Amino acid sequence: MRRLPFVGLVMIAVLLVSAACGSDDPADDSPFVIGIMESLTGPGETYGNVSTQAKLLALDEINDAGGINGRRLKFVIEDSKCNARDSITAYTKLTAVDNVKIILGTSCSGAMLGAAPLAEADGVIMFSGLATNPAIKDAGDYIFRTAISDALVGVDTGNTLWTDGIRKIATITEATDYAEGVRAETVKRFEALGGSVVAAEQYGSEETDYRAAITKMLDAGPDAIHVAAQAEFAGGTIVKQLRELGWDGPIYGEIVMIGTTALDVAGDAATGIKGIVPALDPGNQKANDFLARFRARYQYTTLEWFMGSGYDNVYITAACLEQTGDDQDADGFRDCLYNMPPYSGTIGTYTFDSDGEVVGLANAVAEVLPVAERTPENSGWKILGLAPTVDG
Amino acid sequence: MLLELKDVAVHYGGVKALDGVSLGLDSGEIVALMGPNGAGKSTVLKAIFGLAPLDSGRVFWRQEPIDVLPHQVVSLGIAFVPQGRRVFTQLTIEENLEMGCLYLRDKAEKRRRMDEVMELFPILHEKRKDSARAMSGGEQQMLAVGRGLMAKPTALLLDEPTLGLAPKIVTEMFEKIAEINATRDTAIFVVEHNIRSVLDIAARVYVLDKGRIVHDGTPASIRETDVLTQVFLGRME
Amino acid sequence: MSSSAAERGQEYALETKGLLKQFASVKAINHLTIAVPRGGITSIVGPNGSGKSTLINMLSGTLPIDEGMVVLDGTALRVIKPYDSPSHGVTRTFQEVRLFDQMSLWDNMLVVLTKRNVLGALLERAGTAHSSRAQELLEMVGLWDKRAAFAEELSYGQRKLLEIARALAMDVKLYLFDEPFAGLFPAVLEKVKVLLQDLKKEGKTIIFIEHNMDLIRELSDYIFVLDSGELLAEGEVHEVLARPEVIEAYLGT
Amino acid sequence: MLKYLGARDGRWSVSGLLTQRSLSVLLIAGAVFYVVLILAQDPQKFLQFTLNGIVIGAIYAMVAMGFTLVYGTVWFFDLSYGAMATIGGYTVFYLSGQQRTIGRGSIHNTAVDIFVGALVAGVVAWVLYTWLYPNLRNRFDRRLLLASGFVLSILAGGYTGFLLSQPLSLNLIFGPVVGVMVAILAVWLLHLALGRPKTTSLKMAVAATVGLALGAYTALLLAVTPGANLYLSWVVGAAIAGATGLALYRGLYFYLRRRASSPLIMLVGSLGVLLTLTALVSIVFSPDGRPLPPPFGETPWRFWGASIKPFQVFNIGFTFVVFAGLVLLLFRTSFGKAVRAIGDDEEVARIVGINAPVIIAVIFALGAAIAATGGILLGEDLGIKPTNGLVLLLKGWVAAVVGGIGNIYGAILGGFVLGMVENYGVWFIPAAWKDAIAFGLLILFLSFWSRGLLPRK
Amino acid sequence: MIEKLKAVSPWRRFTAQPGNVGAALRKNSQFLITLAVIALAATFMLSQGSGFAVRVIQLSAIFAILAVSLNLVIGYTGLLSLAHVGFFGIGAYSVAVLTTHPAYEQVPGHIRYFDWPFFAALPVGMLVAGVVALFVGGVLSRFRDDIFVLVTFGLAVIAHRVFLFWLPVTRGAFGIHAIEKPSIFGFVFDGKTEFMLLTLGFLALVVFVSWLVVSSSFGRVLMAIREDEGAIEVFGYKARNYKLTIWVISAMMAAVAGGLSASEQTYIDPQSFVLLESIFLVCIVILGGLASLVGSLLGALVFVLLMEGMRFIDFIPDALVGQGRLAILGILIVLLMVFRPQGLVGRYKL
Repeated sequence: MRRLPFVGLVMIAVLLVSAACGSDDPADDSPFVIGIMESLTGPGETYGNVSTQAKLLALDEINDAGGINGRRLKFVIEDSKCNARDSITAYTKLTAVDNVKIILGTSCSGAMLGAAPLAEADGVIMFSGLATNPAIKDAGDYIFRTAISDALVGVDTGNTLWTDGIRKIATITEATDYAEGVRAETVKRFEALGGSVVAAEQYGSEETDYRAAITKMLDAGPDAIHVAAQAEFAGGTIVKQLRELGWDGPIYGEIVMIGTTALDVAGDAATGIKGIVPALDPGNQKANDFLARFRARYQYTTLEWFMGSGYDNVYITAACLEQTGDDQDADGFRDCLYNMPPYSGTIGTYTFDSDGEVVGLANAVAEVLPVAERTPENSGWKILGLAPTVDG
Repeated sequence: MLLELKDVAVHYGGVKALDGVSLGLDSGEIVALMGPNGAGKSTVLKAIFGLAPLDSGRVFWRQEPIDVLPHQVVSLGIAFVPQGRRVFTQLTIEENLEMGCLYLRDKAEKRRRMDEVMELFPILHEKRKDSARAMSGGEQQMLAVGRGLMAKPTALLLDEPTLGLAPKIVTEMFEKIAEINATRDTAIFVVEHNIRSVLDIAARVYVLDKGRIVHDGTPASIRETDVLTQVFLGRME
Repeated sequence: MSSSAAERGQEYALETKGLLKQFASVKAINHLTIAVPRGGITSIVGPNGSGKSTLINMLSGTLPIDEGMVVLDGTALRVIKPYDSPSHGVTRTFQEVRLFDQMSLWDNMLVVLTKRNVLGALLERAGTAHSSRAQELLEMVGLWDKRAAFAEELSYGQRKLLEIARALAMDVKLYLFDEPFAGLFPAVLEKVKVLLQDLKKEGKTIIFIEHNMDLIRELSDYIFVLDSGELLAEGEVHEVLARPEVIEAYLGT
Repeated sequence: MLKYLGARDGRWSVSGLLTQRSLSVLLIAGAVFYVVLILAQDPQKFLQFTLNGIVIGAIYAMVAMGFTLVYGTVWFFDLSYGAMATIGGYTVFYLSGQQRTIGRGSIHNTAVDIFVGALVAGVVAWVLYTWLYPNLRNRFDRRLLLASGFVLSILAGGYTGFLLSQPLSLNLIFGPVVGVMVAILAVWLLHLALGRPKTTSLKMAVAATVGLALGAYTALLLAVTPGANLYLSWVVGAAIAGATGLALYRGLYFYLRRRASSPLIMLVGSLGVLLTLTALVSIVFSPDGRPLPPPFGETPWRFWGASIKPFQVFNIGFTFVVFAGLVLLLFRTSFGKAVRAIGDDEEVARIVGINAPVIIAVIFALGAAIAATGGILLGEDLGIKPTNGLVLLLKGWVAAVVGGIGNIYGAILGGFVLGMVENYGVWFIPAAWKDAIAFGLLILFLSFWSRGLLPRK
Repeated sequence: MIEKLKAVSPWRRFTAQPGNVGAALRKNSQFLITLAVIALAATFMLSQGSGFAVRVIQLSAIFAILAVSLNLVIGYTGLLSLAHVGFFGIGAYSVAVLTTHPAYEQVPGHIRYFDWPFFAALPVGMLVAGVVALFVGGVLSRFRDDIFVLVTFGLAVIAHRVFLFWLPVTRGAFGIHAIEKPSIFGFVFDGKTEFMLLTLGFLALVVFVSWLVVSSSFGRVLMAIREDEGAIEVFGYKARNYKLTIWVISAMMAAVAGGLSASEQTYIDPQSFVLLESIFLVCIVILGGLASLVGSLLGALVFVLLMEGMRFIDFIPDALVGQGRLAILGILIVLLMVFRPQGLVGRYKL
């Protein structure tokens, strides 16, 4: 029977909310406003966070350098939570409330595919540095990405496995679209080359005990194990448990498997894992400068390529805004991207094809170093070289 | 007075359960409290134990106000046997009895008291290792009273000790109450609906109605006046 | 069904044959065989734990029958499901009053008057067809004025009355009352007495459990004395209550 | 509630065959057959699966024991219990000085230190106020008591905050406390062994000397042993979770229980606590998983093609130690009897002189500490995650129900059964269905034994 | 169990006295709360522009359908179910699987194409949910109270696992893309506003059917089951049948919400059907008020506003918004249980 205090509470909450939203920054006069949608929480939070931080770094650099045509750049950041529904809500908020026409993001393919049809229909640019699902290729005219499609990663992984002399693999895959996609593409390539999959296990994102699955996989007698994880923690734990349960053969994976947290979790168990990753070129001065600035600002680096990808996205955006001069002109922005001359950024030199896919980037094979040799500078692994190509 | 309530008032969620109740219990006497359902009888007992929050008034024990926590009241020498044969069904009969004087450290004393109680209620001795769940209602009520006696109380508060018991057990129970009072020099405050039997053993009677004491006197005075008729028959609930 | 039973001149409203209920090692009802005469008030007495409530629970289907059978209205039943008991002509009250607490008195009455099958109940709009009967019963127990209140707001005596009224709303032949007078004070008690006697006048059979000997002598025609799940004595009230073994086991000296 | 047996009339019939009892016999026979089948198929793999089941089952059993302890006393499902496991794990994480947390910078945070210090101060203050104050207030000056209690609790809170802010020298700061505790324990044990010290001051002196020596030696040992920091951080983790559990009871459940009429209200309320605490942990430490520093026994033992880590063996052993401790506590001490009495009827327990609110508070603290122990041991084995609490809670809940809710023997049995089922169940089907199997089995199981394997009487 | 000592606040004492202003307020409080919530919601949404309002109303309407259907089970029948997210998912997946068209398929996958219109797929989804509910309900009818909650907990986990791992039908973590928008007589509900109107239409239908159900004799029996299942059985009602019926009806309503949300998003994945969603739903039902249809509507509105409104709070760091919302929701639940277990406009307690 305490209605009124409760009503009061609700009223206060709602009032707070309404009051808070009215306080837009008045200091900026007409900045360029673009939206950021990343998975700040949920399974893809590591990627979402580093990408956002890289973007914020780029934003401050651009604004400190005087902005674009004298106008500042401004972000509106939303959390797409790595799922379609929250992504749609975030998208709606960005477009309907903040009137944004250009959105950088998002970090999860599922979230991307949820919002992409709306963006395509509304004529809103979505430009992701992280979403890797092959389906994004066909998502529409307004959808761009600098991330390398899983289809390509899968081919590279399959080739690497084959050239390393592996004929039988067992796979363990996190049940997320990214991990499943990578596995599917890898297996497709591997089987096309003549290899076989002797065991295939999946696990849900919230699990931590993989021993049952691993025991079954080891029992099938594979030459190598391919781990496709979405969360680094899970990837590292799987490697640790694999070693504990007696597996001393080769382990293959993608970027997630050799991320900082994954290596942290796995410790020495991770030594020798091969990861097929997009990697920053150590000879690229731009990349090295960027990493140094990022480390100075945030005291850490991880997943350098994805940081670089997000960083580049902002600069490309700035360049196109400079060209169009209007943050509401999505069509102009789209054309700018399609006609972009080869852009030389931290992750390489690249352009966009007619599907909005990035062209000009390639994957490398990395091998994890022993714990003693891992440093923040080398991220814990060394590049063996570009991923091999196999005719088949 | 051994135990005394002065002007006690208790609210339960906006409803007045007790409204300025004053009553007392002298050492060694049996006092009965009667009244219709909802008159507040159980609340009186709960107020003594601090289980019902007092709006006003105080409870005095040997002329001192009781200001200890509910669980410490028993160590003052007041034991309370609540309504409805509430024994600990998870525990054996021995453990149930032990619960009655948990605060006591002296094991020999505990043993002695337990023997005394078992002497009073032989059935408890017979089944002492059994779980209290397996007992009949009458036996459970005896166990509950026995548990109260384990504290060696100066005042024993009984809430409807014969409710739902068979006539034979009821008779036995009243005999035991009289015996406890006589042999152990325990003052007994009993809430009872069994008017006839209780008037036989009580020294004084309080009649409670709508949270107020409406009569206070000897059983004889009750029999003379028509207060019970008024209280019980005079109003439809 | 009822007419056929009447035609056969059935003299018992209820029979049990070798009824058994076992809780772990205790036989709460031990191969009990009784026959309750039709159209009167029968009381069941016995010490605590003698199986009185268990018997009522078995007859109304609240507890399943372990062994033996129950003959209701000439039909032998080995299994009684609680929801079938009204169709066998049985209804009951509970020792600890069980009302629908967060429902109004009005709903408490109506709920036992409406259609039993799911589809029928779905299509039946609230109340209209049964409101006169509900009103009649509520007025009978003097709770009409409180019809909009929640059952949980009633006092103990009123709750007992409402429960009895709810049982009366069931148009059956056999009423089982589990301690209907327990904890009631004279005015309410008189009222319940009248309700029971009226019911008897209508030709219904009533079985009730009670400890109070005065009430039993006053109300009942026939009596069963149970002890440890077995039948100790049965017969006319005054005769039975005078028997020494009954006095020994139950009434005490 | 009694087992619901169908009516039997002594004759065989289809419905007679399909009674609950015969179905449950079939079910058991099927389970045994299944286990024998998989054993015959591949004994080595079977051994590995069995070990996996025991290892994870031990954690489930641990969580289930604490859960059932709390449930059997207060009779509501305390969902915030899961968060206690999380808090335990993350306290160890916080204390063990892991600096590399993605995107969140350093995890050492003065605000957290102050908050936990305040929490501990509050808990100590309450303990002193409810336990010592009522007993001492008639003997000493009340204002003096209150003031010294206040100072003591502030000191305790400050000490905890200091402890948290100096995680790497935990052994130096915490060592003396452990030493004093060991000394007191030794004196007490000697006091028991030597008889009443009042009679001889010599015995007293011996006891004091031995106690002091032992205490000092322990403190020294802690200060110089490598790895002592980690193990001490386990103790601190369990203690802080215990303090949180106690604070939750005292600050919330106590009032909620007074007002709430239904255990479902408590259930939903504790759900809110679980959501909040998990979210707060995620905010402070990020929602992603984190590793804990490796404990001893990380190199696996291998035999017959199977492997198990010594640390996992320690986990299993520790579960049994906790189990034995709880059994002793519940069935051999008067505290345990009081706990069971409260589980039976709280009001009567208070009437007969049991300090129910305090004992329930202790049970909450104990339950939370056990949950935290489970969370820490699991975290040392597999790493920690904010959502681990919910997962552990669910598994502990299932284990407790399968074993027989409210029964400590049932909890440990249920934990191991659940661990086994999860592993044996995925022999023929993908391991991804592990959780679905666990819950499917739970539902099937509950249909037949709704009160668990070892029902509380 | 211990006697509940109900503390009386001074406020309560003040308002309880007739003649005080408070008494008048208390008398009409339900109406006032309803009015206040709607007024505040409207003000807030309008201040944010119509696009946001449409989105909020759309989300609220979906949640409201779910809450109304769940209220039939929790509020009226007293079965605290966390399994509803499963039926929500079944509806969504049925519509998704049945309406996808091969031309829109982006990853060549495992599912067969049916290419049905939305309005044909939705009834099938309801049917599937109903059949599953009938089966599950048969199992569930064995349980009560705490154990019932636990089992529905388990069912929600199992449902999520099925959505996640039953690849041939659900395509697992990939989700299903290009789900068709409803169209009728050539009119396609492809705009946001049109879709919102469609959802509101379905909401009205669901509320109407629910009202029919609860105001019939059937509804009264359900409440009696909530109060005392054993007692109502003695009066000749087979409680199991009643529970099963309402369970199936409720599941079918949840499937409607699922179908609508699948079509609205055009993309679904198992992430949208996790246990947490069920917890949200239970919170909405309790927030609004048990056994109150209006309460469920209000509850959904308030809940969505709280969750979405938090996006506008500047002082919460962006990275913490998601977890911050969960934390605030948790605190809200606790406060609700402490101060108002019967919800905003409800009359009944759990």
